Amino acid sequence: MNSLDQIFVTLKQWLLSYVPTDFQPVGSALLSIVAIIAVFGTAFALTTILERKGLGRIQNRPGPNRVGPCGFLQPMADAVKMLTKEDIVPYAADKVLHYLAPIVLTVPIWLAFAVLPFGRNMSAIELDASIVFFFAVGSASELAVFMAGWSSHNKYSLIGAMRGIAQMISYEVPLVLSTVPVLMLSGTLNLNEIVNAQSGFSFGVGQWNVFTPWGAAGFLLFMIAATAESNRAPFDLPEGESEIIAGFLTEYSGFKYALFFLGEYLGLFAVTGLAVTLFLGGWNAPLAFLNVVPSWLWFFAKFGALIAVFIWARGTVPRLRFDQLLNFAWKFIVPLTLVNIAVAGIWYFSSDHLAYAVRWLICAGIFLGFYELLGRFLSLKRAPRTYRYAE
Amino acid sequence: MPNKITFCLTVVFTLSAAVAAIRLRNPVHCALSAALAFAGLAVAFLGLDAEFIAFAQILVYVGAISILSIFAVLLTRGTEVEPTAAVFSRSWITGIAITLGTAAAILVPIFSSSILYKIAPAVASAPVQMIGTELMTHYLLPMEVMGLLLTSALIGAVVIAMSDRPEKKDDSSHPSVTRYPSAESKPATKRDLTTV
Amino acid sequence: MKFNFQGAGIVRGFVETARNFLGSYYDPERLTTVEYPERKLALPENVRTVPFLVYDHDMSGLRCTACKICEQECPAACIKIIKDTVKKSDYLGKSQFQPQVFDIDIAVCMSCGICAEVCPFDSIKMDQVYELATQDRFAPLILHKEQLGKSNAYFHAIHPTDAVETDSLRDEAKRKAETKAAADAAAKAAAAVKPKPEISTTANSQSVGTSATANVEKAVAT
Amino acid sequence: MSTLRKEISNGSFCGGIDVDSPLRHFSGATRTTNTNGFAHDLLEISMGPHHPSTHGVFRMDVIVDGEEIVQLKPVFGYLHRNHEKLAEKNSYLGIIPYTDRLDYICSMTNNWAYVLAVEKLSGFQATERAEYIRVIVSELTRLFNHACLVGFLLQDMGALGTPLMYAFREREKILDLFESLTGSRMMCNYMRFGGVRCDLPEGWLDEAKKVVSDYPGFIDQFEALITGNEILLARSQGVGVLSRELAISAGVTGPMLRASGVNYDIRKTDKYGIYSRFNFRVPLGDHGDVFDRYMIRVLEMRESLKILEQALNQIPAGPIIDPKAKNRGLRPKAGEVYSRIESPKGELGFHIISDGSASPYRLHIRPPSLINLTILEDMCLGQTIADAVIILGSVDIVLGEVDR
Amino acid sequence: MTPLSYYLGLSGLLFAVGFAGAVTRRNAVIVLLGIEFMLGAANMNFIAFWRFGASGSAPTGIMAVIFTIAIAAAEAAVGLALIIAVYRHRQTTQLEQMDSLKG
Repeated sequence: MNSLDQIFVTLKQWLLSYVPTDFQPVGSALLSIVAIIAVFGTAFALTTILERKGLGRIQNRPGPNRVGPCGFLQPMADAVKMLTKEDIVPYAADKVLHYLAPIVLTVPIWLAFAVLPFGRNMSAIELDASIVFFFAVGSASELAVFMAGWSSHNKYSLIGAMRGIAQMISYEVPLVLSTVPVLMLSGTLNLNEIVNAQSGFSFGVGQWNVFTPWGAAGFLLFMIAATAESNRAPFDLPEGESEIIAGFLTEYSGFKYALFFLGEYLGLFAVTGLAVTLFLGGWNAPLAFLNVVPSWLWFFAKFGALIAVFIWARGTVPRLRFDQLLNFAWKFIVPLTLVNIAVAGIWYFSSDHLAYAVRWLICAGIFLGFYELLGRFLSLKRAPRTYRYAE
Repeated sequence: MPNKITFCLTVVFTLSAAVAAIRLRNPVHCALSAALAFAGLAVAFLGLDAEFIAFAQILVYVGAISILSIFAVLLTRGTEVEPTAAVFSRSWITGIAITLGTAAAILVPIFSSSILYKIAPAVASAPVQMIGTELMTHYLLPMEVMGLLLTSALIGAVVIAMSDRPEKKDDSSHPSVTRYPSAESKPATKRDLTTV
Repeated sequence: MKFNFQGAGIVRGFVETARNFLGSYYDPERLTTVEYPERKLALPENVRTVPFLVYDHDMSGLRCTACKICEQECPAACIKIIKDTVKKSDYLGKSQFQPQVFDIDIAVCMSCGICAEVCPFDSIKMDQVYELATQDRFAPLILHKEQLGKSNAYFHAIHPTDAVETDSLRDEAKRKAETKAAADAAAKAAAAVKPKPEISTTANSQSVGTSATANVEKAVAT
Repeated sequence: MSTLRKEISNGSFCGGIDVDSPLRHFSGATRTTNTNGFAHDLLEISMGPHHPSTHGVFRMDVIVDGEEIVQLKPVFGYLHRNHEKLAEKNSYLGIIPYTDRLDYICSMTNNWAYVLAVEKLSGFQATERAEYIRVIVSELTRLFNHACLVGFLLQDMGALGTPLMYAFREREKILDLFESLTGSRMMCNYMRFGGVRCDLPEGWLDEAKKVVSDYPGFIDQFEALITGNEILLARSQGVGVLSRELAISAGVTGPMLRASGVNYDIRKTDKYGIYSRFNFRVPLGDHGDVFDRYMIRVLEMRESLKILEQALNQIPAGPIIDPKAKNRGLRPKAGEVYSRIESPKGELGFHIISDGSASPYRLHIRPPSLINLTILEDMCLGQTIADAVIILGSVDIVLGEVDR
Repeated sequence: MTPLSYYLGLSGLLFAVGFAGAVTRRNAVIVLLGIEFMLGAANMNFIAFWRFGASGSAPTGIMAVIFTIAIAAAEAAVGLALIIAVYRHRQTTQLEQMDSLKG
C-alpha cells in the first residue's frame, strides 16, 4: 500500500540518485516540471474530448466518436488541425502583443501547479505562502486577456477584453475571500499543511472542510468564483459567442488559438486543484478504510469529479449579462464570502460551548439566511409570472 | 556564482523593462512594460528570501496596479501617441541626463561605503506565521490605520471617478417613441380587400 | 412540488440535464442521433428528391411522350425536353414521340414534385436518392435521359402504393385499348371484304394518334 | 465599484484605435458631447451579416456607448430572392413551392395562406377532410416553430445548445410525420386549391396522436430545464419591452403582439378554415418583454395541443380535394384578394391581383417577420449588445420571409 | 550570496529611472508609473537591509514593505481616479496642459 502510494516519490528519488549532487535541485525541479506537463497536458486532451462527449450526452447526442476508439483520438486530430492552420494576424494588429498574449496566458499558469499537493509528499515545491503564490501567478491571465483583446484591433476583441478584465478582477476578490475561512481555521497559508489539517477521520468519515458549514458555503462560493475566473459558462462573457463572436479570441487562429485554449483549461485545472486541496481534503480518502487506495488517485478522482461539475454547468445554464455578472459578484458573492468569514469565526469560538450538531445548524442557518436574503435582494424585480387567457 | 548570474539577469530584465515603461510611445505598452519591471523586482525579492513580499508584490503590482493604469490609459484615450514624439527625442537626452545624475548621486556613496560589502547571514527568514503574528501584535495599530486608509482610498477613488451623469432609473422603463402615430389616431383603412 | 429558494430554478435545470445525461445510456429517446453513413433511416414511401423517368422493360419503353407539360409547369424551369423526330409505338400501341433529349438540372430542381403531379402519362416520378453531391457543380448535376430513366420495378420498389395504382390504371387502359384494338381488328376483318382496307386502317390509327396529341396540346394550352 | 465599472465601459472602447491607424476611419468611431460636456466615444459595430446570432444573413448596425445601444439599424435584404416578382411569371400552381421557401421553418402555414387567397379569388372550397388536415399540419407547424424559437432564444442567451437540442429532438418527430405525409421534411408543398395534395398515409393519424400525446411531456421537461432558471428570468424580464400602443401602431402581430397584451389572434378574429369548431384559448402577456414573448410561445404550444387533440379525433373521412377545383392551368377571373392566416410568427397575408391570365398580375406577401422586425430599434435602445441579441431572438424572424 | 551593494545598486538605478520618467514624461499615467518605480526601489532597500541586517529574526523590513505596498496600491487607485476625473473636465492627460487651477 505504502509503496504504491509513494511510487512516484520513490521513482523520482531513484532517478535523482543518478544525478550529481550539485545538480540535484535542478534535476528535481526538471523532473517535477516534466511530470506536471505530462499529466496536465494529458488531462487537457482528455478533458476536451470528455467535455464534448458529456455535453453531447446531455444534449441527446453521442458527441465526437469517429477518430480512434470511441473518438478518444479526437484531441490529436484537433491538435493537428490547429497546428497546421494558417496563423492569421490582422493588418492593423499590434504584432508584438498579439504574439505575446497567448504565451503570457499559458506560461504563468503552469507555475500554479508547482504548489498543489497531488498526493502524499507530492508537491513540486514546498512554499510557506503557497496559496499567495498561487494567486500571484494567476494574476497574469488578466494581462494576457487584455493584451489579446487590445492588440487584435477588433471591436469585438476589445469588448471581450474589457469584459474579461472587469470580470476577472471582480471575481478574484470572492475567490480569495472564500479561501479565507480555510486559512483562518487551518492557521496556515501552506497548502500541504491545509491538507494535513483535513487528514483526520471522525466516525470513519474524513474531516474535510466541506463537511463544515463554512466549508460547504466556502466551497460553493469558491466554485462559482472559479467558474467566473476561468471564463466558463455561465460566466463565459469574454468569449460570449452569441454576442461578440469569440470576444478577445476573435482574431486568433491556429497555434495561438490552441495556446489560449490550453491556457484556459489549465487555469480551470489549477483552480479545481485548489478547490480539491482547500475543501475536499486534498489527497485524503473520504472514508477511513479507503486509505489503502493511493493518495494521488484520490486527488485525481476528486479533481475529475469537479471538472465534471463544470462541464455539467456548461450544458445547463444560460449566460448572464455583463452588468448582472458584476452585480452578482459585488452584491451577492462578495457579501456572502464576508458572512462566511464571520460564520467561520462563530464556528471556531463556539466549539467549547455548543454541541456539534447545534453548532452546525446555527452556522448553516446564519449563512443560508444571508443567502436567501441577498438572493431576494438581487432578484427583486424578477419573479415567475402568471398569464391570462382570452377565449 | 549561479546566484550572481541570476541576479544580473534579473537586473538587466528589470531595468530594461523599467526604461521601456517610461520611454515607449504608446502608454499601453508602457503599462505592460511596467508590469514586467514589477515582476522583475519580485524576482529580486525572492533572491533576498522574502517570499511573501515577492508574491504580494506580484499580486498587487502586476495583478492590480498595472491593470488599473491600463484602464486609466484607455479611459483617457491615452493610447493616442503624442503626435510629435519621435522615437528618440530631446526628452531622451534629458531623461538620460537625469537618470545618470540621480544614479550617480545614489550609487557613488553606496559603492564608496565599504561597510556595505558585508555578507548576509546564512539564514534569515520571515515565515508567514511570524509576519501574521507581528501584524497582530506589534504592528496592530499601523495595520488598523492601513485598513482605514485602504477603505477611504476605495471610497475616494469611486467618488472621484464617479460620473456626474444620472444613473438610469429602471431598465424596464422604455424611452417613449414618437415615430409612430398612436393607435387611436391611426386612420382606419376602409378598403375591403377581400372583394374579388 | 416546487421549492422556491433562491437558485431553485437553476437546480431544477441541473436535475433535468443530469436525467438526460444518464438517460442517454439506456433510453433511446434520449439519444436520438442516427449515425448517418453507417446507418440510414428507412425512407417513408412518399419521400421525394429529384425526378426520374419510368420505363417499362428497358429504355426503349420510356413512358415519356415528350409532351413538355412538365417542362412548362416546372416552377424552377429546370427541365429541358427535345422531341424525337420519329414516333414509336407505346404500350397502348399508339404511335408516340419520345424525347430525344430529356435533361434535368438538379442543381436548380427544388424537388417540389409538380412535374410528377402534372404528368398525364405517369412517366415522371420522384426519386428517393439523396446522395447527390458531386465534385463539379455543373456537368454532373445535369441528369440526362439515360441517367433519369429507371425501370418500373425500381418505381415499385420505392413507391409501392403509387406504382401499384399506376400499374392498375395502365393495365385498365391497356385492357381497354386491347379490347378496342380487338374490336378494331374484328371490324377490320369484317371490313376486309370491303375495298381499300389499308387506307382505312392507316387513317384510323392516324386519327387516334392525332386526337391524343390534340388532347395534350389542348391541355398545354390551358 | 459599479460606477467605476460604468466608466470603464464608457468611451473606453475607442481607446484601442490609434489616430494614425487605417482602422480609425473604418471603425466609424464618432465623438459626441453629452450634456455634461465630456466627450463620449461612440462605437459603431456592424453585427452581421456574418454573426453567430443574427439568425441568417441579417445585419444590425449598432452604435454603442460602452455596451449600451444608442442607435440600431436593422439592415436586411441579403437573402432577397425575388419571390414576389417570380410569381408574376409562374403559374398559380407553380407558386406554391415558392411559398415553402418564404418562412422555411413553417412551409405548411405558408402554403395555407397562399392557397386560401387563391381559393378566395377563384371561389373554391376545400373539402371537409382537407380542412381538418390543414388545421392539423398547421398546428403541428406551430408546435415545432415555437419549440425551435425558444430553443434558439436560449441559444442566443448562451445556453450552449442544450435547450435547442431538446427542441430539435421534438421537432424531428413532427418532421418525420411531415416527411411520411408529403415526402419532404421542410419544403412540404402540400396544399392545393380546394384541398391538399395527397391523403394521409396508413397509420399516420395514430402516429400523429402519439406525437401529440407525448408532446406535453417535452414541454414539461423543457420548462423544468429552463423556465424557472434565475438567469433566464434576470436576462429576459424587463428586457426589450414593447408597449401595447407601439405594438399596435407598428402593425406587430402574432405572439409578439399577444405578449404585449393585445388580444388578437386571426384564428379567433377571422375564424378562417374551421377554427371556429375548436375549443382553445389565447394566452396574453402583460409586460411585453422577452420573458413574456418566451412564455407566450410555451403557452401557445399547449393550446395548439388542445386543437390537435380535437382535430385528430374529429377528422372525417372523405375526399381530400374538391374535384371542381382546378390546379393546373388555373386562370382565376380578374380581381383582387387579400387573405391572411395566423402563421406561427404572426399575420401572414397574401395580396393577389389577377388579370385573368395564368399568372398573377401582382402578388404581395405580408410577412410577419418583416413587420415585427421593424420595431427592433425601439426595443433595443438603452439595452446592451447582449440584450439586442436576445431581443432579436425573441422577435422570431426567418430571413427567408423577411427578405423574400 | 550576492552582496548587499548589488541590491542597493539595482535599487538606485531603478529609482533613477523612475525619477527620470516622472520628471520627463507628460502623460500623467506614466508619471504615476515612474513614482511607483521609485516606491519599488525603496522597498528593495528595505528588504535588502532586513536581509543583511543583524535583526534577521524580527521581520522589520518586511513589515515596512507590506505597509508600503498597501500605500502604493491606495495611491495608485486614488491617483488614477484623479487622472480620470481631470480628463473628464479637460479632455487631456498631458500634464503641461493642466495649467489652470480653475476646474
